[in-house]
Amino acid sequence: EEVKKIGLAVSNLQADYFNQIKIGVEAYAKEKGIEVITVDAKNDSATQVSQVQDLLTQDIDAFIYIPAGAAAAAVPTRLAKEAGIPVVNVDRNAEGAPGDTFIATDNATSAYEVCKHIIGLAGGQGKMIMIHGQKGTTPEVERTKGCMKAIEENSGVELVAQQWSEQWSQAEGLNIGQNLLQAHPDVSLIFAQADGLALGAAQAVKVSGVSQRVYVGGFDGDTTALPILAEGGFDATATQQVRGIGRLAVDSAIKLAAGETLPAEQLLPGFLTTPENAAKFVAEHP
Amino acid sequence: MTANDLPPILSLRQIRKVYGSLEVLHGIDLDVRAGEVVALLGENGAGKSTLSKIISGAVQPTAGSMSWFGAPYAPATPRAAMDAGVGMIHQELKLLPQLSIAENVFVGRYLTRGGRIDRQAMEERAHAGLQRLGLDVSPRRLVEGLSTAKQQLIEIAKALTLNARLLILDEPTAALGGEETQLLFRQIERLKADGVGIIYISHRLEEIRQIADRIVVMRDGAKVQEFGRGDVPVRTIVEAMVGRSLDRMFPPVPVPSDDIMLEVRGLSSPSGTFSNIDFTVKRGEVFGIAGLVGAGRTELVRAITGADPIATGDVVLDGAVITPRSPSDAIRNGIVLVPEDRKLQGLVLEHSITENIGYANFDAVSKAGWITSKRLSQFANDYIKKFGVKGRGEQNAGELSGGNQQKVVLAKWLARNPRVVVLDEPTRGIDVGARSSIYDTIMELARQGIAVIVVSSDLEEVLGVSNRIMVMAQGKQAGILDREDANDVSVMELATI
Amino acid sequence: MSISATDQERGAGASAMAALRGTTGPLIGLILLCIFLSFATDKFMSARNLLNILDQVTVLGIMAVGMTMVILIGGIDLAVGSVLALTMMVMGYLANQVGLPLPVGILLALGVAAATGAVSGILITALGVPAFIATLAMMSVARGLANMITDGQQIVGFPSWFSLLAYTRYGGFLTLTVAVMLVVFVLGWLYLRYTSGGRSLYAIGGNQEVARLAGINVNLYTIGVYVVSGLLAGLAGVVLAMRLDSVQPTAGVSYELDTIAAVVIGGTSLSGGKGGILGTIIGVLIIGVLRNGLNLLGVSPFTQAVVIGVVIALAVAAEAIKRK
Amino acid sequence: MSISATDQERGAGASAMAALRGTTGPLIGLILLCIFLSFATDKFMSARNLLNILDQVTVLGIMAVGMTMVILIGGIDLAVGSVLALTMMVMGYLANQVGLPLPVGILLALGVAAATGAVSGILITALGVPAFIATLAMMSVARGLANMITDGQQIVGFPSWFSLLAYTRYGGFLTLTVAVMLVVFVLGWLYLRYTSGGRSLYAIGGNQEVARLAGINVNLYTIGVYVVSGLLAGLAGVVLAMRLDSVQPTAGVSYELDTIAAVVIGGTSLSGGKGGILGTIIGVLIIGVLRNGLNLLGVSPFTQAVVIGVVIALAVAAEAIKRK
Ligand SMILES: Nc1ncnc2c1ncn2[C@@H]1O[C@H](COP(=O)(O)OP(=O)(O)OP(=O)(O)O)[C@@H](O)[C@H]1O
Ligand SMILES: Nc1ncnc2c1ncn2[C@@H]1O[C@H](COP(=O)(O)OP(=O)(O)OP(=O)(O)O)[C@@H](O)[C@H]1O
Ligand SMILES: [Mg+2]
Ligand SMILES: [Mg+2]
Repeated sequence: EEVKKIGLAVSNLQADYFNQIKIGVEAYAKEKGIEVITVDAKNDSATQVSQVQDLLTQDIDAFIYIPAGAAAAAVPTRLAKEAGIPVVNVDRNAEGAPGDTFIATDNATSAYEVCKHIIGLAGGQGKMIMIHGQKGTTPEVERTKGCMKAIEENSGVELVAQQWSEQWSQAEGLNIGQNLLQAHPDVSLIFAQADGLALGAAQAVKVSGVSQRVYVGGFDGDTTALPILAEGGFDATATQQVRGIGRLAVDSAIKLAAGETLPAEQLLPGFLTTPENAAKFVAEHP
Repeated sequence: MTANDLPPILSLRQIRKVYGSLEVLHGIDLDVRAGEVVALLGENGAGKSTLSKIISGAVQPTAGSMSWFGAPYAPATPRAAMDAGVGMIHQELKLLPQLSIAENVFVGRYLTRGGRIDRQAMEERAHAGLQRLGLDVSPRRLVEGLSTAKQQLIEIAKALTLNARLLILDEPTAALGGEETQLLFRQIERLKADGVGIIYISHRLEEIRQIADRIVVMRDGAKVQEFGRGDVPVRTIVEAMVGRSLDRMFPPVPVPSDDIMLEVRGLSSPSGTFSNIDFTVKRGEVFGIAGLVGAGRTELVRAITGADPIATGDVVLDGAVITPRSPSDAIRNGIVLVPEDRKLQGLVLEHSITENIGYANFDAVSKAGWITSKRLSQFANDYIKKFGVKGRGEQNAGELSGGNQQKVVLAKWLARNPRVVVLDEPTRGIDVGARSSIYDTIMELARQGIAVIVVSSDLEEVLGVSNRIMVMAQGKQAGILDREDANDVSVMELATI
Repeated sequence: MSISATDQERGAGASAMAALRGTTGPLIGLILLCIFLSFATDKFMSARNLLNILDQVTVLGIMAVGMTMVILIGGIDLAVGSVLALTMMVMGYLANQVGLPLPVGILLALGVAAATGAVSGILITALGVPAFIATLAMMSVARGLANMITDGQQIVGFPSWFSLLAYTRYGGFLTLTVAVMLVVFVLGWLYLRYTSGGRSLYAIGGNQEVARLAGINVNLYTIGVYVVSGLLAGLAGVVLAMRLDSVQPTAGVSYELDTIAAVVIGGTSLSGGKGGILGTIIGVLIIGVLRNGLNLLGVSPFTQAVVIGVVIALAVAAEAIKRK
Repeated sequence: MSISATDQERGAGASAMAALRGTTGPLIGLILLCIFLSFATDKFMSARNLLNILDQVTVLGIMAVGMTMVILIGGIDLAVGSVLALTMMVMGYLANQVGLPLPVGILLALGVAAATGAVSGILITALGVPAFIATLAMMSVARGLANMITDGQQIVGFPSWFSLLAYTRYGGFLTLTVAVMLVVFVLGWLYLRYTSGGRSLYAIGGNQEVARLAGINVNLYTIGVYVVSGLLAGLAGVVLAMRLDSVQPTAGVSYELDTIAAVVIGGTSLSGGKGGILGTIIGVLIIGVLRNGLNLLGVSPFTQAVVIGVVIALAVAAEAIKRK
């Protein structure tokens, strides 16, 4: 079967990461002459179920599903499969109802690399704070796991405080950063689980007036964060292949519709990005 | 030279007002001259307030013209009228309870000095204005918690400090006692001497003879008669107002039975507004409570009916102690209160007459908790008719004239077939015709063996309807007079000790 | 009797009229919207899509009935979204982690939902906390508790009949969840229109003091109304769990605004004493149809926000202007 | 004159008292909170941390002043969070994409913010739309527009002086953003307490009809108040942009509830006519101190939500009980 119309259900367009995937999907589909109908659940699973119903009403040929909420709901996948439409899950997979294929960044590995890198910069030791994403969400859990592995490998590193943000936002990164630095003025390492949080944390370091060098690591490789990284605004991030994920999602949809079977999981590595190589990713975002 | 020879400062020609499909003013002509008091009289709903609101810019006329000092006059807002020099005290207008007295007096025309509010000047002038009316309270006190009478005096002080060329007073004395009324009249005389024209609206016809220079009588939205002087016999005015002669005001008072229905024993309020009150009311008796403004009468009857807390003492009904802790307690025992302030306590103004009557009568209207609109409106319509309310059941209570609102409140409570009825200022703002019918109602209640308590600041009224009168002074029970011994002098003596 | 036939008629329907009187604007808005959408996209007027819309508004519709009562007495309930989440999590926890039978878990969770309403109601009546603050506090507390149960994780693995209730169309038409909503609508409508309790709510909203002096137990009704609102938010949570086949502590964020909007668009006055269920149903449908239609039209999410805002303002303005 | 000394005293501060009268509960709450935190963590009572708290509440504080006026006249403004985001985006767009000088961009963006307020105000006064709905609609529209400007992307790359304004402590003490907030506080306080315009707002909130009959131009003041609220939300947006050194369309989500909460915790009554800036400042500080303190203590976000809810309810309940 040929794919003419793809339904794209996005978790939350207010997050740059998802917005980039959306842009990637839309741009690539346009090249291929495929129509994309995008809906934004604003991070609410219930809204998303309704939106998937509406997408199915419009006779889509394939469905790209970025689950909303803290965790993936199974129902959208099920609804689409009942309608005989191939499902490509992106970023999160629902327990018990996986998509026909699942595309994501390898969060744990990439977070491990970011943390290992900044710990290396600090000479393998020092006090560290972690600013988490929204508590309980898959990326938060995975990135925590990856970074903890790097911390455990370095006995000189002590995780002295951690706090969770609710919206992965820069304003939260700033406030949390300020407060944690207040409580622990002697830290030299910060891992923030998103670039927004990292930018906020870097800002907090700048204004807190601590004398020692504090190394800040982020995650995502946001288009707005990379130029700042290039100028040394913070120290490292993992650039996710957002456009690549978008392209891969569209290709997978086409293949699934044509009857091909794809691997259950297609994990794309995130590229460890530092001020040295950031320019490359600014010029062309993967 | 008499006032009548001067050119009018205000002239109305063919003023009409239509609300929805109803014309409530049918082409009114009116002239007011400098330094004269024109009394505007008429039954409830005659259109007095509507006409006044048109003059003061609060309401726009549907047709007709006005002139002010010879020039065309069509105020689009109250502000425009105020700026032209027309001031008005609205009937039962509420003050702003959260603000100080001084701010209420100067609301909308705050005195300023160098761009900032001049609190001191406002307070001094408000205080002076209040003192002229015999009210000695701090102008900085919040209005919240002041008695209705005091609030009315503040309302008047607000108008007196306006420096208006024409002042409209819409039932300014409805909430006042005799003494305050005399103080008000003294101020009116002063304004007259300054050449201020005054339109004076009241249902207390005895006042009119004392204060009015001319009398204009309205009926059903039309001007029906004009008297060129003020000292017209009350009987003549009443005939013009109601369109027939009214032979008597007070019906004969029935003889009560001997058994005691309600007994109040040593009742005191937690805040001390009244203390140690003892009295009994017999079956079929009308028990009046008199006193000066602020004597604590309202608080007392509210406590008896469960609306306010009781500190010590008992309320005994038919020999059983039932001291109510909430209005529903009292109502269950057949004690109802027709409250003093119908707008705040008696009616939901945005709801229909039918619904308002229903609110106190769900048990009568419902079957096993179920109510149908049909049954409700039938029930209400019966009472609307019985009490002669000028209005349709589905009309909002707020659209009724003040007097008709009072009739709705009465209907709401009397529909319950109570055993004890407490009426706090039952005829406030009610026209003579309606008033006499309310007196008839009271006597009818008494004849049915109901115990009736009537609180009133209108001395003539308490004297006219009561079998016995308790006089209160400063929260204490000053004495109880039998009907034979009660007259102006004996009551006032007790009230002022 | 001197009452004419028209009067009789008008009288009989006094409050029916009153209920509809405030809603003709929104009703016309809803109809215009449907006409427009059925021309703009041929998918809109299909039976399947209309049933979908009903499915999609169940959660909102159920909560809106409780909110209507709360707003009628002049209150507000900001906690509904959080209570919905808390109920889901308690249900999931009891059923899938403690191991109680699911129906028992549901009943206990609904008990918790009702209890949150009781706490808000008591804060309001006994301690004199304004409803806005009391329910805002409850919103925060309930959300926190919902998250604490599983440390922010979702719970899955309900029996398969559970989710099917939200998707099997009995008689080719009604899912159980839609049926639940319709029952709640009817009960709410009957209560408000035909019982002395319902009428008392109008009196309380119109003027608390008048209601109290008329012998209505204002405090009791107030607490009762918040309990019902909490309970219905909980029921909406159960329905949502069926729709999602999972429970998550992040569910229902900002639903309180949607719910209040539906109620107010339907003509119920935020100052209390005026409005009713019929209007609320129209309000719920306007929101549901609007969202569905914009999705069908493929309007971009950012533009959707603008359109929704404009339509809401217009629907309510039409009513307000008409009344003048 | 017969005004007694006690009266004098009471009077001199009649409205100062009135302002404080409603706020002693929250004030005590704030003090208790500070005492508790200074024992619980030695970091709390440092000058630097207290300055940090001031920094952190600037956005909330500025918006709360406008919201106080809105609530004083009996209104509500749900659009502030979205208007904040829209202002940020317009500013960023004009400065970094159109290429206007940043100060010009700021001024134009503030003009847009004021215009959103004017639209809400006109919807409310001229079309009779309830404030809740008018500003809810504006909330949706402004958010949509903010997103449409860059298709949801943030904008960075402001001149370095811009962000420094939020961090350079002039005189070792005041950042410009905190200074802006303090100026807004003082102006708001002076206006409400000492001008006839400010007093008119109290009259309008107390009773619109009384105010109108007293010659106050209720419609004009109403529109004015929403313009001020929009303008201050815009100013808060500029301040937030300084703090973040970037602008994003997602900023300010759900700030409206925070802002309203701060105002109401501070004793301003949602039914209008009662309250003031002093109370609002206390409300803002309670929220700021609470968030800061809980972070310093390392309390998990889920527990934080519960604690915040409980503290808010207690602070307001204390006041309400005291008044009884
Ligand atoms: N807003 C309104 N809408 C509809 N009808 C109204 C409105 N205001 C007044 N009316 C009607 O206009 C008529 C005149 O009312 P108005 O208040 O002027 O009477 P009034 O002479 O002042 O009576 P009262 O002595 O009882 O105060 C009444 O029939 C009343 O029901
Ligand atoms: N809600 C209240 N809060 C505080 N004080 C009150 C309140 N209501 C009345 N008072 C005060 O209690 C006293 C008694 O008032 P009350 O109204 O009972 O007197 P009254 O004899 O009925 O006079 P009136 O003719 O004014 O009704 C007055 O001084 C009044 O100011
Ligand atoms: Mg009148
Ligand atoms: Mg009294």
